[in-house]
Amino acid sequence: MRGSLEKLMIQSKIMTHLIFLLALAFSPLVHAFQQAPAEVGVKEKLGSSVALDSVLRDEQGKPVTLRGLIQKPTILTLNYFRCAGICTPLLNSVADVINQVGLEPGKDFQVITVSFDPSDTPEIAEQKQINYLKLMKRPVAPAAWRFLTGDAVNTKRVSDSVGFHFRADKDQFVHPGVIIMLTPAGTVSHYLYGISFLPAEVQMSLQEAAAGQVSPTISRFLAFCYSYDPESRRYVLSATRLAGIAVLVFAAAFILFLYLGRSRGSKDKTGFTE
Amino acid sequence: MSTSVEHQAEGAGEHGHVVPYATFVRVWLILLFLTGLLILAGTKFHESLSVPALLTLTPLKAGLVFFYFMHLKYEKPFLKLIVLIVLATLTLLIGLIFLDLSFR
Amino acid sequence: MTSSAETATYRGFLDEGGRKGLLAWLLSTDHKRVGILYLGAMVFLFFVAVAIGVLMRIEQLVTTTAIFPPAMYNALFTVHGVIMIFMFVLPGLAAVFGNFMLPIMIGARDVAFPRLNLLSWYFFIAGALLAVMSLFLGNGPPDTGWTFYAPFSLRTGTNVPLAVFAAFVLGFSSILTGINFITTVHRLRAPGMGWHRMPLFVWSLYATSWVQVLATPVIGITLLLVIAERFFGIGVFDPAKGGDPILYQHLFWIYSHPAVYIMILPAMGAITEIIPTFAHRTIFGYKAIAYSSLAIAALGSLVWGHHMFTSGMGEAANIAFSLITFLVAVPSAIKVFNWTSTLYKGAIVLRPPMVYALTFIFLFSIGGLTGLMQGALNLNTHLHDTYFIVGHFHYVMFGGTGMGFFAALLYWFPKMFGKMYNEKVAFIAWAPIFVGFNMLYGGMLILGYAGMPRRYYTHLPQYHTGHVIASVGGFILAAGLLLFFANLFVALFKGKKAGQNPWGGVTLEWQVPAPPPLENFDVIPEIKSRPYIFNPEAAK
Amino acid sequence: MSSVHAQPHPAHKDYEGAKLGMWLFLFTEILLFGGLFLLYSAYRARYPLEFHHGGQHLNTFIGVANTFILLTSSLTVALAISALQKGNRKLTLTCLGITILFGLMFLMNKYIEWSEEIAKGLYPNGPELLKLPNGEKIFYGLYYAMTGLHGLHVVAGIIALAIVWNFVRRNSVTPTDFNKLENTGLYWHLVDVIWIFLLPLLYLAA
Repeated sequence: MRGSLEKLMIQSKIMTHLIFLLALAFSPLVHAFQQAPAEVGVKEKLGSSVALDSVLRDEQGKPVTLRGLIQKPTILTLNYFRCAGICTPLLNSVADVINQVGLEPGKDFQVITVSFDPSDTPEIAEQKQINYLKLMKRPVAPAAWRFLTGDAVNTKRVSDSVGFHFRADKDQFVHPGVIIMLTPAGTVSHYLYGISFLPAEVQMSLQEAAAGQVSPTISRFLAFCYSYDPESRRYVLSATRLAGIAVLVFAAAFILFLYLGRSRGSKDKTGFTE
Repeated sequence: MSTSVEHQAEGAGEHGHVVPYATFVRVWLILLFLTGLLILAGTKFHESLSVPALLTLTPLKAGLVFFYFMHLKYEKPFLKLIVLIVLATLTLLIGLIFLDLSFR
Repeated sequence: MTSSAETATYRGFLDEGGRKGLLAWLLSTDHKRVGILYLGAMVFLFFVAVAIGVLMRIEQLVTTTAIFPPAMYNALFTVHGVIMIFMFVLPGLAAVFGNFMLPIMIGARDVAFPRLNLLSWYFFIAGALLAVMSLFLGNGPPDTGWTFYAPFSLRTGTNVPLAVFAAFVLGFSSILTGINFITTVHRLRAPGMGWHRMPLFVWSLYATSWVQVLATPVIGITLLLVIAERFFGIGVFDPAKGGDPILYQHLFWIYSHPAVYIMILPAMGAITEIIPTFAHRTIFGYKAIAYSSLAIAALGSLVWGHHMFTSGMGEAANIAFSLITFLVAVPSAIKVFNWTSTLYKGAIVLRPPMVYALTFIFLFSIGGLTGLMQGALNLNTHLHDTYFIVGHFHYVMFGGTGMGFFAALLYWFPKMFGKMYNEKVAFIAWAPIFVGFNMLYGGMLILGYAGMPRRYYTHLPQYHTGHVIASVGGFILAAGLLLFFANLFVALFKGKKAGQNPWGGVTLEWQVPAPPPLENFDVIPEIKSRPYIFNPEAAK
Repeated sequence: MSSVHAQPHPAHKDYEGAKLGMWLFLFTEILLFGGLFLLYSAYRARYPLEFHHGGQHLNTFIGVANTFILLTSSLTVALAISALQKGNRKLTLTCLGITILFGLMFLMNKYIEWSEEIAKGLYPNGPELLKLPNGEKIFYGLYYAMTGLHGLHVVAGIIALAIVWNFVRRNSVTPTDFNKLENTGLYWHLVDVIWIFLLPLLYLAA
């Protein structure tokens, strides 16, 4: 106690000097802390043009540019084909939308999926295209949904041009879940976030894109490519359904109890006192 | 009116409990000892001891502060109960989150 | 006491106190004045949000052209939601009627910490101002939605820090009120007012206060971390630095799910006061209702995970959370059954508060059912992010908490101001409110089921009929609300004297003059029996 | 806490109520830090090695020294209350003074410690920290968040203690009416308890 008291006397002198030093120190501290963090996500580029001249490969390995492909309103999705996370539910939802939307795919609009993984090949892309066209409930020409690949530089140019930022994480990628509407001139018109989309919403934004309008984002809840397991959702729902039945049974029993209890006589005024 | 008089009397009565200096000093010494033990457990003895030591000694120290320094020992059972409920709530929250994290 | 109440000039607490004019209100620590300060602020904010709602319905009347540009429409629904949720529905009943009635109902002169009580009103106003500022200053309103989900909230260029700070300040206000109520209930009950003799509204406030005290700090630290993240980049929710956004969601819903119970419990409590009064019958299952409030608060605090089923939670957690979720339904069901049992064989008198209370039960049940439907239908139909959700939560929030607020206002208005409103007009206002409500939100349910996405400034032609019906309903509803509040406003100045006990209520607040005197009681009463005992004389 | 001016009924002091209110406030503090502890445990479970390495860069000596400082300051606050109850105002003032000085010492150590880390480039978005693996970034993020928030509480506690010290000196906190001192003491002890947890979680994590 005494020792620390002596120390205290000395330190308290230093203290007075240091208190205002502390205050001074905070300004550079704040400054030092303010640096841009590394980005994964979307930095919206509404109104600017997609990289029209990047050279990509189509499903047969032939070089194509987006300028050559985009003449109508276009849904652009950025994925990679080995994706174990949100890409599959996202593309499935796009397929659902194509099936339900009140516009004709290939005529009123088209879908272009670009892989940002340079190790994806046109062969895998072609397989993907065949698989997804099988999901279509009406005849859809292959040109209505393109699956493009490309080298790291060119695909990066495309993803950067729409503000889509991803990062390699071990052998997978961390990336946002989003679809991007492009006008017939290749301008970014609208972003729709998430991994599932409403046909009506997609239709409205395609119509805006067709008119060349740029419309601001509505709800920006970013889904990231993490462990998403559609299977487990099904388990949950069956569990909730079971529990729901249990609650209904309980409720029915309670009502029954009320009515039975009541028919025993009208002494209810004292029946439930403290 | 009657209640205010009542409260005043009550209040004065409860404030009557004086904890002797020696009790506090003793608790303080135990706290210092436990801190030493905690540091040694991780370094001097064996590394595998550090986590069990953390999980036992730290709550023990916190408990001593609550019970003696914060007078919880001399409070009504109700206050002890709600302190317990709050800590249980926090534990439960952590537990439920781990239910998610450990079965991802 | 009674003699002063019968003099023509008696105005109770509205007259007394040292200061005069506006300062008499802004500096008053009287719980009744603080309650009325809340009421004034909230009614104002409510009508701002209603007006914005009407603007949105006008926009949806047309398909071809947009009256408001899309960005404007985004701002409209954000402001509407923020005001309604954070400044009306969430604090509403507890702040207004809790402040005014809780001390009187337990026989106290004031809350335990009167100055803290006034302070929390100022925090409320400051939070409200900050929130509104965040919508108009800087880089525009936060485009994160009200969840501020990480990591997006960490990145967006909009005014997130200010909005988050506003939420923090409002949360602090709510914590202070919670601490105040718990201490008041524990320390200031009148002699003889045992726990099982407290009115059930007090029980519901007590349960709510615990949720406020225990859950609000969790959102507090979460919001502080979002601010720290944005200014310093500490990385705890940032996937780029190894942080986990799902942990953000956990922390967010640990508060925000119980917040739903903070919204609904006091409304249920108010309904529990109204029903026995107008059924002239003791409440059925007093203890069941009292403890179900606690049970809802406790279980409701543990079910946050069901908001996260789609965000990649583990399976064990999913199942655990679903099971607890359904456990919450049990105490909620107990309340509804007890209300019906009280009404059953009661001598029901349909006066305005009762009509609105029954409307609460009806609309809230629809809200609950559509919630269940959502869970069941989501397997095959895509309801997420459609108008179905919008309709559902308006049935719960507006049909539930909002209607509970109106019922409570009609019930306690004569006590608070000593004036009686025109009961006939209150009945007449009910018709457009009820019809408009169901046209508007029922229409939304159908639109959503048909796939109409929410938040969109325009719609496809196939939804036009539905939107027109909803919009017309919205205008009818707004007109009904105007009539409702105009009636009360007129009554403030021209209303007849209400008398001490216009409804024949038996809880303690009906035994003080209307409006109550400054410190409520000349002599603190001694409670000798349980509440809600009606005898023929009292029920005339 | 008392009621307002000019009321017909004399304001009474409800010690039990004030204390209950203080405890309720402490509960909100516990859950405020609880959120951080929750994050800490979640991330430690995910990055056990990184947290182990992260702890190695911290100045354990200062961490331990600060523990002794806070424990002792907790003792002096507790002694101050007993002293006041026994009517020993002088000892109360001395004990409170020591507590305040210990609090300031704690802050000074914190300042030295933080400047050391920052000089090493170990701060959020700092050059050295960005080179470290993700788990260590999280560790340092939590380290700054936890010690920073705790530091703010120490500052608040010191201010409260100084105010109470003045109350005791002016005789408005007395041997029969010392609720303000007691509640400030409770707050200070809680600040101490939180530090008791921070020591092993951060400094002894290595």
